[in-house]
Amino acid sequence: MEQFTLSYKTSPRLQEGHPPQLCGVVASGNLEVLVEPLDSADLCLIEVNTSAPGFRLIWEAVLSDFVERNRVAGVRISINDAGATPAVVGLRLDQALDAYRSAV
Amino acid sequence: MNQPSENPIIWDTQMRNCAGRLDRGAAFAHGREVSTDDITKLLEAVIEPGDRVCIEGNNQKQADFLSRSLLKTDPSRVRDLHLLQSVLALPEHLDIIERGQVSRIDFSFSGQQAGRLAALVEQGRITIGAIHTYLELFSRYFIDLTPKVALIAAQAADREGNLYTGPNTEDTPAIVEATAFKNGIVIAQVNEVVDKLPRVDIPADWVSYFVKAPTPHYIEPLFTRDPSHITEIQILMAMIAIKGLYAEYGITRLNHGIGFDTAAIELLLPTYAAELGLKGKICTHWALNPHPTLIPAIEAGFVQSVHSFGSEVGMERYISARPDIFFVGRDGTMRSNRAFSQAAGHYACDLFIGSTLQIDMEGNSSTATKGRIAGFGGAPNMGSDARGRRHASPAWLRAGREALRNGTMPRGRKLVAQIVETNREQMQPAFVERLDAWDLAESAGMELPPVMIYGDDITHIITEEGISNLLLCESAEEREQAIRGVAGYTAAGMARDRRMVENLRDRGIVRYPEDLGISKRHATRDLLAARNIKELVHASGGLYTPPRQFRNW
Amino acid sequence: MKNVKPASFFESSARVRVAKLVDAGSFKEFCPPQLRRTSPHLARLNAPVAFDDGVAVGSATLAGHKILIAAQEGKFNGGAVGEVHGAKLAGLLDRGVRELPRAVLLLIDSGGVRLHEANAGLIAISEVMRAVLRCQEAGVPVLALVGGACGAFGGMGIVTRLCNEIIMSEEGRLGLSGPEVIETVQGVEEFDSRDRPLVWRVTGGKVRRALGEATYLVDDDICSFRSVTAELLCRYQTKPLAPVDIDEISAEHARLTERTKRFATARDGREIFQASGFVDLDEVSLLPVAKFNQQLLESL
Amino acid sequence: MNINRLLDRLFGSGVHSISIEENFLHGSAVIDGREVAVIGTHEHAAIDSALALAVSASIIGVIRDDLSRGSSPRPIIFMVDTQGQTLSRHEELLCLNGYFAHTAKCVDLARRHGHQTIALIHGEAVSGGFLAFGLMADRICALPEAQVRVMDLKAMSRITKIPYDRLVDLSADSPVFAPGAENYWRMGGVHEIWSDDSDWLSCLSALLVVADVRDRRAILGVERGGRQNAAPIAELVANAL
Repeated sequence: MEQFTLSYKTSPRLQEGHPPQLCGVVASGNLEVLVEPLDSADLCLIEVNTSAPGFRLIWEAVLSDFVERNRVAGVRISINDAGATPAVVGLRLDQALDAYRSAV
Repeated sequence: MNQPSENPIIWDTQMRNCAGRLDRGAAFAHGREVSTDDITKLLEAVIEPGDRVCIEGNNQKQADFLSRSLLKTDPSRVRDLHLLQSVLALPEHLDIIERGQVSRIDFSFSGQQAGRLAALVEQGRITIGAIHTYLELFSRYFIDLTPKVALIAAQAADREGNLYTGPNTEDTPAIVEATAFKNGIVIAQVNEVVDKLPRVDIPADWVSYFVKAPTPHYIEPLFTRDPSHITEIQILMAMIAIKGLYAEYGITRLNHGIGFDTAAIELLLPTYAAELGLKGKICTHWALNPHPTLIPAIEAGFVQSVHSFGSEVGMERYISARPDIFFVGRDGTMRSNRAFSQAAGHYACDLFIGSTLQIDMEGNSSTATKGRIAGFGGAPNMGSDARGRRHASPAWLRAGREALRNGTMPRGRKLVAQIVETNREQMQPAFVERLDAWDLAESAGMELPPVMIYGDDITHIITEEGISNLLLCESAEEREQAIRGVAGYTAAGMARDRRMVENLRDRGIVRYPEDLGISKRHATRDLLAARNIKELVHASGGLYTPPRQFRNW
Repeated sequence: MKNVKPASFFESSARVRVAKLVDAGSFKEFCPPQLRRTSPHLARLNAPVAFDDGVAVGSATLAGHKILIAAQEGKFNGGAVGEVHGAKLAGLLDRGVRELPRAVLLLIDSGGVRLHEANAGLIAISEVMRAVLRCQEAGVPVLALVGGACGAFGGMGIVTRLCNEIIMSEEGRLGLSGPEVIETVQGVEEFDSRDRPLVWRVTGGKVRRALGEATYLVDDDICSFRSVTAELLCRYQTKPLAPVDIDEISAEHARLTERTKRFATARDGREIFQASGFVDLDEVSLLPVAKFNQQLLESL
Repeated sequence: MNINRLLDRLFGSGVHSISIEENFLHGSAVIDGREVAVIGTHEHAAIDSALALAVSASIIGVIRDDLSRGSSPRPIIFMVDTQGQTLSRHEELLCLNGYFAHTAKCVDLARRHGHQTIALIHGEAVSGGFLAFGLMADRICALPEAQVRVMDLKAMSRITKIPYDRLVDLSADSPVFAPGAENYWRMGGVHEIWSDDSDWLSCLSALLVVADVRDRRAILGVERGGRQNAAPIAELVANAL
């Protein structure tokens, strides 16, 4: 397993009051994404725990594109990954954030 | 004066040679019928050293009993053979080479035996004449690679030796026509000998011998894809293909390669495409094997006609019950024909879409990897512009307009699309700076790297990232960036010039799902018209009978 | 989007199963993912962990009835039971004894004990077994819903059979030892685990219904599971569960003894189907669920 | 230890009447002047539907006898020695798990009728066979030769693809996966381990003094340090607001 945390300074802060959301399943080639509120209003914090070590650069590219694409701050995203491809990671992140935004 | 020549030219040596073989063979046959036990002796009697031999091995149907029988022949008598195979599918095909009875081979596709073949080539135990496309090899049967002996497979023979090939007619007509009319020997293995055939596919006059095989010939269910394995990413790509390509060009006549990517498209027709109002506007006429995943689209009224290269195990009853769609004989079974369907796919279809293992930055694509000589099959013919085509269609004309650069003469253009995930399992990139085909060419001593589809034949690349229209690119540099622009997080993709890709995006050359109005969130398996094999069976009204390995009930 | 099939129980994740089974928005989770009670044992073995350790537990209403519900995630480690996973199940059942809901629903999708923490898993399953029985003693019925890819095997196969009702889809499987295990130990002649039609004829929903092990056979969509469950909850409302007494146990004993005698040599579900009055044995596997249920009813 | 010698040592030579039929045993013994029922298996029995039915029938018999005699419910001693369930297609087809569940319900019925239940592991105690009745008892004790496990480390290594040596290393300070009664004791899954020198008869009579039908194994696991998570998590779920 390889673990790392990335922190992105971004805006705007997502409205508060959303309950945490979990998307996806930890299974071979798949991952789960947990989205929760974060106190720091200008940060998007992403914690990655992956079973496939050695792909940190690709993770950074996928995650910074995700932050760029969605522009949300005040969220903490936690990932348990079992060797998903970047395509699956991107899809799951978008799904999780969608679910988080629409949950009240 | 006209003196008679001392050595008058003899014009019928081949015919005499053939008659000699038939005389020798007569000892082991009753008329055309050979008993199972005598087949090896017959082969030894009629095959001569150096013969060009075609063992019918198609994508699906295999003359497996005759292959095994050839392996029992005396290597001192049956030797130096030159094999002409469309497909090297069976281990026996390679065993014959290993026994030292074959010195040369010309073929189209090797599939499962690709690794073994590469090893034999490296050991210098076999020379490859060339790797062909199907049409190319069939064509050479009539020019300079005519088989002397053809070992073929049919469903049934009558007592005279007329043959019924059943739905898996495949390559048989092309092989037999070339062999029988150039003084060759045609030997058929049949599953049964009957008094009256349902229909005659090959007249007895073209057949030298037939033998009842102890077990029915093997047929591989090569085109069956279990929808339960289709991923959300493949569904997303299928949505992009339908909206960004099929709907855009109004593609009605097409061919799909084999794979889960194209199976996903087939299964999205009755749901996603119908929702977009595309029924009757796309995917009406096909050159395609009877893919089980096409059943829901057929049942939904999307499909008007399907001509097939071969059949597919388990689809027989369904095909017979849908004669408006498939090419079905008066006996009620389908007649496939690989040569005709390949020609149809080349000249009468506006789109080919298929998958590949690697694409380079010029758009060349290949399934070759080091240590495996897999061949091409039909993809290069399907996946290339038919420059001899003259009839117009809206999709063809539009692609032609988009391709027009220099000069003023309007032309049409076939659409050729590759649909791939940017990374395969184990993070193997589909986009590479250099194809493995170069290494393979070097290690196997090939004259050219084995490229499946050349970059200049490709018009579109679809990945989960989006779709690139290469026709619209103005320069080689733009083309390269259009490819990198959909190459995702592969090294090749991350090396893209972001500004240039954004520019291509503004011009509609690179389009991402959001540009097409596709929400990734909707890419779920619930969009599939059938999510597993059982739902396909139900969709067929119980007519589809999947092979055992695809059933879980 | 139109033209979309009803949500398949088999295909859905544990959380989606729960969300679509219960009244919309009524699910309230206990020990939710954000508490991050992941398995320390998987982590020590350098294996991926899940925030819910592969099971979601909580309360909800279903057709207005208050229920407790647990759903195992078959895709995470085969739904296998480890220490945390098992404790969540046991805790939920303990809660049942205290809160007395209309029923506890167990959406079982599990191969049994998780090998990475096998001892903890085995003890946990026996704790779950005892907790199921305590719930029932308190008058709270426990219902098993089985329709996932992992089925209900190993200890979870036993837990399933302790439940008051077993609602299965044809895709579901119920047994003790998985076919792969039997094949590995006893050889492929004993049980060819790759002969999938055979695997389903031995452990699948239809044969389990024909044997009377599953009390209901439903289509593989969450709606069908929901409507049967709702019906059962109404029934328990009118006629509350009485604790099992010795006569009931003896009747079950007689039934099982009779089965052992009747099928003394049977090795294939076809024999069960034949004994259940089905004539075209090749057709049974393709019979739609409603038709299968009707034919079964007629032959009884 | 030979089964007869074992029974003699447990219940006193000549004072018990326990019959042995192949790998099934049942009968009665007297402890401190009080009659107890003895039911169980030996010779590492693989438990099939017939054996599960035999155990169940004996339990039902004990409950019925005491009910009809109007006597106070006898304690039931389960003798556990099982290599696990029988692995066979026939047994699976019949739904062997259903038979095991039935046996477990019988043990539970006995408990509800006031019978104390005690399991003595005198051989192997492996997965499914152990779950059916051994693990259902109020008190679970391991005798010196007891081998308690789900799977050995070699097989586990093969299936989980974790190197065997690593598993051996890790099992030194974690009881959760490696075989052994000691590991089960630390996790609360085994209440007591009896040594060869202890007086087993007095161990037994001590157990019979206080009946406790609560399942406190998770709490024991915390107290003994081998299973720290189960009790707090079960508690969290059971009582969360």
